[in-house]
Amino acid sequence: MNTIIISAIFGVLMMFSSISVKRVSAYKYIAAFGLILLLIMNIAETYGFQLFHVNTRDMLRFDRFGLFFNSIAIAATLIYILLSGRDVEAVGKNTCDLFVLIFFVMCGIGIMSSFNSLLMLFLGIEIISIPLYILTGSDKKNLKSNEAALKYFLMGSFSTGIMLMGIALLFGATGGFALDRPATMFGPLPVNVMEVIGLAFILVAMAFKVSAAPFHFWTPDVYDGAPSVFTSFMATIVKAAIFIGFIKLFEAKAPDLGQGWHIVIALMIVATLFIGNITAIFQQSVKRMLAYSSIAQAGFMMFALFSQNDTSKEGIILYSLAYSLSTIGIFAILIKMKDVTFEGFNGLARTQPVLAATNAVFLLSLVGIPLTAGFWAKYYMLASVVKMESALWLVIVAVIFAAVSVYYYFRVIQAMYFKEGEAALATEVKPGFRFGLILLAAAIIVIGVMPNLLLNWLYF
Amino acid sequence: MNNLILLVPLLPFIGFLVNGLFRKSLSKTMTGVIGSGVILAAFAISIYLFLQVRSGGAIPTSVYFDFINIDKLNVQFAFQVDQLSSLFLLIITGIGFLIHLYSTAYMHEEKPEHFARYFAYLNLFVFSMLLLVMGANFVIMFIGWEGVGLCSYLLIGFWFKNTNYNYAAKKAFVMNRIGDLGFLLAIFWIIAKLGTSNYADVFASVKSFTPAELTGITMLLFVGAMGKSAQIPLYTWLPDAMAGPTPVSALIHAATMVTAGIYMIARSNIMYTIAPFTSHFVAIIGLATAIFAATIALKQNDIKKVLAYSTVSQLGYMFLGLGVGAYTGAVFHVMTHAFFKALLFLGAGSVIHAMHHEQDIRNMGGLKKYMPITHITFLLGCLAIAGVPPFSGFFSKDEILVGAYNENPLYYYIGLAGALMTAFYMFRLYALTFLGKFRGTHEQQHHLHESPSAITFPLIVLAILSVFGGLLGIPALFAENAHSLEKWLDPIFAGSHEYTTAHHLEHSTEWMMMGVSTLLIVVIIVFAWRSFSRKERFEENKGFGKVLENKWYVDELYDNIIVKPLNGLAGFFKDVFEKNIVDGAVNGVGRLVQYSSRQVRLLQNGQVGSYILVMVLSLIVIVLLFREQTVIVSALRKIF
Amino acid sequence: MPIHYYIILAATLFCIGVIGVLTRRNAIIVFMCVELMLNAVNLMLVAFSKLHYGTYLKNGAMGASGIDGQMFVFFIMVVAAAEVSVGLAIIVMMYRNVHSVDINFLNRLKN
Amino acid sequence: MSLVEIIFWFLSGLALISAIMVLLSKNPVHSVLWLIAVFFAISGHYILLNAQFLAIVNLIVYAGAIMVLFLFVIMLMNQNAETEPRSKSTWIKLAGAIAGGCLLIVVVAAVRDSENLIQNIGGKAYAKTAVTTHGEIGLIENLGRVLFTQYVVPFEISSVLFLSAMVGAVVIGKKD
Amino acid sequence: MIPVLLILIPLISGLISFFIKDVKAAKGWALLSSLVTFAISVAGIWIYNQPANLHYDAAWLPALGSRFTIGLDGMGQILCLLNAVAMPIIFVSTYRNMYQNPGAFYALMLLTQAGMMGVFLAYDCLLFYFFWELALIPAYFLCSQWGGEKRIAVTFKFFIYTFVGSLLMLIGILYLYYKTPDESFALKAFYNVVLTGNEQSFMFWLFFIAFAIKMPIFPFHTWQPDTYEQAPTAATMVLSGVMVKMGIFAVLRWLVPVFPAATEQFSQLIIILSIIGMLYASLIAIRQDDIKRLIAYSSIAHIGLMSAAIFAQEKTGLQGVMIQMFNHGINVIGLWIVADAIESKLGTRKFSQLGGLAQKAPVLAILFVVMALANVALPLTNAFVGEFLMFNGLFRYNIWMSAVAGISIILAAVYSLNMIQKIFFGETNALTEQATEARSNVQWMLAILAVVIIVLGVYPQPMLRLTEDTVNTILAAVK
Repeated sequence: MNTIIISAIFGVLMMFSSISVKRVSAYKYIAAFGLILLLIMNIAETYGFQLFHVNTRDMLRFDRFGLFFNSIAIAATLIYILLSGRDVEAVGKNTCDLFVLIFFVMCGIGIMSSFNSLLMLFLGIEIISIPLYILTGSDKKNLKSNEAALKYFLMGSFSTGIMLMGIALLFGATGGFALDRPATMFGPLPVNVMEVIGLAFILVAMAFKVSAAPFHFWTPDVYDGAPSVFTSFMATIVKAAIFIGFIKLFEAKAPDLGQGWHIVIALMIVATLFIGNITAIFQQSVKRMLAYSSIAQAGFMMFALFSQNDTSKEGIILYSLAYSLSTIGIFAILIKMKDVTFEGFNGLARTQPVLAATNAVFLLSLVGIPLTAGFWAKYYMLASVVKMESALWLVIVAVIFAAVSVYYYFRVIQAMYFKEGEAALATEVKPGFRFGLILLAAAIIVIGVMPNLLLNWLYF
Repeated sequence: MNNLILLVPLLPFIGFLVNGLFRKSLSKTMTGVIGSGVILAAFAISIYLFLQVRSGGAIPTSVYFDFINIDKLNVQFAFQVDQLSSLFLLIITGIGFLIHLYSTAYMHEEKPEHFARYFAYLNLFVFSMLLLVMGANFVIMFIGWEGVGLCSYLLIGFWFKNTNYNYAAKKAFVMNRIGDLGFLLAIFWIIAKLGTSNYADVFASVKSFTPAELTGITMLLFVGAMGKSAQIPLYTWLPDAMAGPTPVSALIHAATMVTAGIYMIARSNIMYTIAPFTSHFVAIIGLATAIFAATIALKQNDIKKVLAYSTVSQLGYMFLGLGVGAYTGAVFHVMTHAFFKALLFLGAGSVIHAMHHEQDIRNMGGLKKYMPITHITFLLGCLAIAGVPPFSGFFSKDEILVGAYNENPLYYYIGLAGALMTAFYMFRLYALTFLGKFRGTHEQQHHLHESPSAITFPLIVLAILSVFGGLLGIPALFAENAHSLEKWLDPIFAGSHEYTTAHHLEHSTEWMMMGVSTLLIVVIIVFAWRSFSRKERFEENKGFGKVLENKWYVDELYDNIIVKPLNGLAGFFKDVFEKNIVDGAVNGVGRLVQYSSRQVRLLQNGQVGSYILVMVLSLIVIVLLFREQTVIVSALRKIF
Repeated sequence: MPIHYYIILAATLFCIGVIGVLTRRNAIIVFMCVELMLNAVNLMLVAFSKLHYGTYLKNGAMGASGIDGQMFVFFIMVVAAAEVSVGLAIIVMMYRNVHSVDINFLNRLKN
Repeated sequence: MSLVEIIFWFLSGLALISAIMVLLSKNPVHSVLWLIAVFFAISGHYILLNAQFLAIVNLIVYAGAIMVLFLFVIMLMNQNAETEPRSKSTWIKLAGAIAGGCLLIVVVAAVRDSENLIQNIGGKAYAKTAVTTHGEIGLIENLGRVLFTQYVVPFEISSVLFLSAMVGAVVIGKKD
Repeated sequence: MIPVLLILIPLISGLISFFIKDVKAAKGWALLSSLVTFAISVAGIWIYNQPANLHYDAAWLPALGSRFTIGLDGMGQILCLLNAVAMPIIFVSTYRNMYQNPGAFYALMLLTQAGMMGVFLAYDCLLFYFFWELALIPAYFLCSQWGGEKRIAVTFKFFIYTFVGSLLMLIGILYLYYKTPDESFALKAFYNVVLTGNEQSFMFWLFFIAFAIKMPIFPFHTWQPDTYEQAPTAATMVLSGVMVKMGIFAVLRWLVPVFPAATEQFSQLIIILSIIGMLYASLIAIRQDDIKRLIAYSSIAHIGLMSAAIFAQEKTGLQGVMIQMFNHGINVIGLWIVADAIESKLGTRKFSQLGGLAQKAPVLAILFVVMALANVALPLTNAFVGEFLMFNGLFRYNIWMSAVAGISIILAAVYSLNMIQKIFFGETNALTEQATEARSNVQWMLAILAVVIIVLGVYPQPMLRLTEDTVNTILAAVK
């Protein structure tokens, strides 16, 4: 609850701070301060400290898993703000408002990790989506940004419609919005077809939000068109948050779907991995490649939906963290590049060794090479399915696509290290930025080597 | 005693190391002294060992260390000096020393470092050969076996600038390796059966082999012998090996290395004796080789080639002897052959040396007056090899032929034909080289001279041995119990005697055979002498002669049925299979991915309408999936 | 009224909305069709709420009294209003830049 | 056929026809007007279902505020039948229509199966009709009480949603 | 403590080396580090060889049931020794080679060494997997950055190939992990895991493909010649000298004892595959025109024999494999050193452009002949012992298979002698006319290798003793 309330309040406060604070570069520090506050409060809540005592009437339910995820998301956002905050300023004149929108999204993330009612899920998703439409279109003069915003908005609201239809059908079948299965006076309510259809609709809408194939079409276009800073945010923290919601929802509801659930999810995983990885290969722009890669990574994250056991819950947190940190790092570098095609990276290792080295670490982490956090992420995802012992074929398919992913991630490494060229930066890079990147890379490696620093906390 | 025995192979090895490592700093004289000296020393020790054996029987096996010892397989580094190996020791070190001595003069034109390299190789060869004969088990024998192959390779390709020589060297090595594989498999078989390859253990437990196993093992061993001792079908390397320096040909390709196969079979005679199939096979191969090589030798014009084919032919005789159970005869022939063939080769070397590396006998002639010592010794050698009594070759060959007659008279007749051919081509060679008029250039004539004493001394020694060597094995026909070699080797072949019933020929038959063969040989010699001593012109060979001159086209045959197809297959693998199929599959996957990438991205056409259309269609599918899940689950179960 | 009448009616309206989204190219109309879909959902929710209310009436003690459905409709309207404000702002922004509301007019982003 | 049924069929027909006309109208303004008609019909249904508060809100918020907003935007952009973009091929239209139709068939078919299920769950306890005679829960009084007790958290949170929409609209709409 | 040092020293010195800018300092540092590692590994075999010194165990990932367990057994000792001895030799023999950014080059070399050490030492499967990958990454960078013209594509193929394999292995590891009674990655737990027949066969292949790619076994070998050809020779030496042994090692440690039934079931198939690979690679080697490619194919042939001998599951064969892993490493490094010396001197590796070098560089020629003869497995060279034992094992398994495999002995002679002949013999040409004797560092390293080759060829028994326990353990697990 702390997160939801403080992020909303701080958002409002920050909105008004733009009246008194005129210096554009100060906003990111304010935002960072807010996030630190948020982080502290959230951690405090993990240990039982409630700032506000709100009776949520069981609409929200705070558990370790959600709170832990909040901490991760907030920390990642903090890193994101510290690394890319300067680039937010470059997007438009309403810098402060953009930060405010990020805070509102944080509020939505808080809801996604704790909802216990379909209504809260719906509100949470909308509270995340609406600021994102804006952020996508925030580069107003840029036609790509416009196009992305329009596509995102139209498809997003369409998927909202689908989701609401599902919720309505579900309501019709069960008579309530709570995640817990309602008990009737005649014993537990049996599953009926209407409920299953409703869940199918919700599944589709959620799959759309996490860009699982074949509902992924918006992702490349939107991520490509949006200003890179916000792509970074959307593709990482927000997506992870929606995944958490997805998992929470279907942790409760998947049993109602029977075997069909595993079939559908497995097919979606395969399709997602296929589309994401295969299409990424063709790309010429690193940014668009990252968009497809985020689809591919979503395919891996969906393993958590497939297996739904302790390992997968721990794993999804780890995956969110590893994937978010790496992608944020890559985007932070990408934003600085003059040319975001693969050729633009040629020879970066010579002109900017620090950027190149850290970028390599991030990419290796995305590939899932041991010694990086990304390895443990993939490890957990694979382990969670292997544990089921019934779907090894799916794991093998995933592994093969993971190998395909090497192709496009390593293209960047090849360009940076092995190809001749003069990679140019669009803007000066400050020592602080370099330092931040190094810290981030170090964090990824530390988690990679000593994951127990994190694993000790992961038990739900 | 152990150390003394160890010293025999070690001395040549030290010579090899010294000559090899310090080849740049040593003078030629020093090199020669070291190279020959170590062999002489080894020879001296060999004599001592021989005497020891003579006085006290076989010296107990000297074990030095465990070469390989795991509980299923125990191979000791051990030497065994008994009657057979001590005899070979004498031949190897004795003739080896003479040839070393000879080489100091023969190779004197080489640069010091190459000179030293040459001696290093020679020493290494002697070392390997000693390992071969001294080893107390098959593995040590195999080590020496391959070692001599290596030295042969190195020495054939001694003049490494010449590509053809290199090819010859390679051919020798590879063909030897084919045989070695057989040998190796035989060793594995023995080890797999017994866990050891010590001669003593193996021969003691020979009865534990089934007949099939024994046949298999002996056949495989014989494959090894075929390679090393240049028997059909693996003989073609030996004539080509003449590319090496002539002393090398004398040492390796006449006197010692090529007899390794005979040594091996003689050593394991017990196994052959109780494997009759293999014995017959050995005899037939030996006989075929003897006659086949002899026919080729009839028409060769290169002095060394004639000798080379003669060697192949003589080796065939030895295998004939082994095959028919005349083990003593075979070993006897090894010895006498070592004497006279070394003599002939060295004589030929002397000629070549004098002729400035001219080897074509058509360009020689009349050397008698220029090189008297060479001439006399060569003539003695020819008489010995032709089997004219009482030269050494007569006795040894006769013993083999008698053995063959015992086995099957047909063998005898064919063998006799071979002997006649031997006489013919040897005296053709002799006549063309030494008799008549000189047919070479004036410059060559101008330089003709007798060779230095370092060359002639070995010739004289070997000539004496060739003449009198036969006395070691005087057949019972002439004097009872005069066959000292048979008595000497009796412990080695005692095991075999248990299985064979010695049937002696009637003395009258034997007298007649001997008389007829001697007569025929003399006739042939006279005929050859007459027809070639005044020959001035050489016509192109036609018809059958041409086939013989071209060695029955065997090289070409091998080239066409083995080398070329293999090369073609390799080329096919390299250029087609590897590139297109194995690698092609890998790259094909890559290309498939790229291709599908290009196709799949077309789905992403940028139109919201179609995106949503796909979404709706997928929604329909998912709803159907959930509704019909029972049907679909069972269908999917079947697939996965 | 039998509940499936309402279900079918709402589903039909919903699908008409979907068809509109699929066939029209004017961004505003597409958006309107989305609103139509939302309204279909609203109708269905209200109908269901009365269905569950009926169950409540019959059994007296059922957990679901049906009021949740109508509450949800209220929130849907709230969200729809918010969405409309943002959506129209985006459409207007696009119109300002390209003077068109054709959703297929902008297709720089593809492949 | 009772009065309720007559009204139901009338309203349903109106809603469907209007909805189809939304799609078919060439002129965007007409589409808006047809959509308003749909909303009115749906409001009628709400009243029929005794959801009076929602009926009113629907009229005020949807038909009144939102659709007027649409209308303003359309007029602002000077949209009419001539400027209406046309699909290049009828295939897309056909595909869209078929897809939508299939969806309808699938959903209806699925739900029709459940008709019996709803009826039979737990004996005869479940109703299978929407009650049109009693209307307590649709009253503003009841709804309000629930909204500010049970639903206070979502209510507050929807304020954040509004705020973000507002900020967003300003960010997007403001001229740089 | 010994195993920890074996990993830590190259790891830490490697990381430090990244920051060394000076060429000489980088070289010196790398050499020093590798010598220390060498000394420690020697000490681990002959001085501190009490079990207490050879094992180390620490908590690593308690949450996952994985421990940092490392230790040296006989096989580990031999391979660590190989790994430790290879590096100084490589560093010295390529001392004169100039690399762009030398600090990074040597850093990556040392990191590769650390990774391989870890593979040979790990007693915990997850740890093993970790090091398995860790060895790959620096090698990838080495080959891609300092390699030949087509290095990027070729190395990439290598990477993807091995990566696919190791990911498949990861699946297998995880599956087994969940099958162990107390969810542990420990070697012992894996040895005791109970699987049904189908599970065994399935998991067997998951593991085997990873190892087969690394070894490599026909038909998974195509990355190898290309990579060897394109990689900088120092890296090639590491790859072929040590890294391919990872595959064989892994089969011996993690495959055969873990899946005895499946090993039994598929051994014939794999042996046949290996033998086909031997002959196939040997034949291709005959037709090669490039030193590096020839050595690469020859290496495939030799590895095929090792693989066949492993699956024959005979004690003699396994003993042969153990010792041959070391011997092959030594021999092939020697061959690469010569190849590198020639290439750096003359700028070509094509036989068609070489010839007559023996006149110009007799020492190099002699040493190369020694290496080549070891490659042919001539008696009294180290390889003979290994091949003798391996063929022996294979023979005990099946006579015909060993006979067919034996053909490779003949083919090996053909291509090895071809190589000697085409490089060193014959007349010199315009290019080789300018050649000179190899530098003294190259000569010395080759001489050391030659001595090792001969010594181990004459007296292999200590090495055999060292690995006997390991072999018995493996066989005990299989039976």
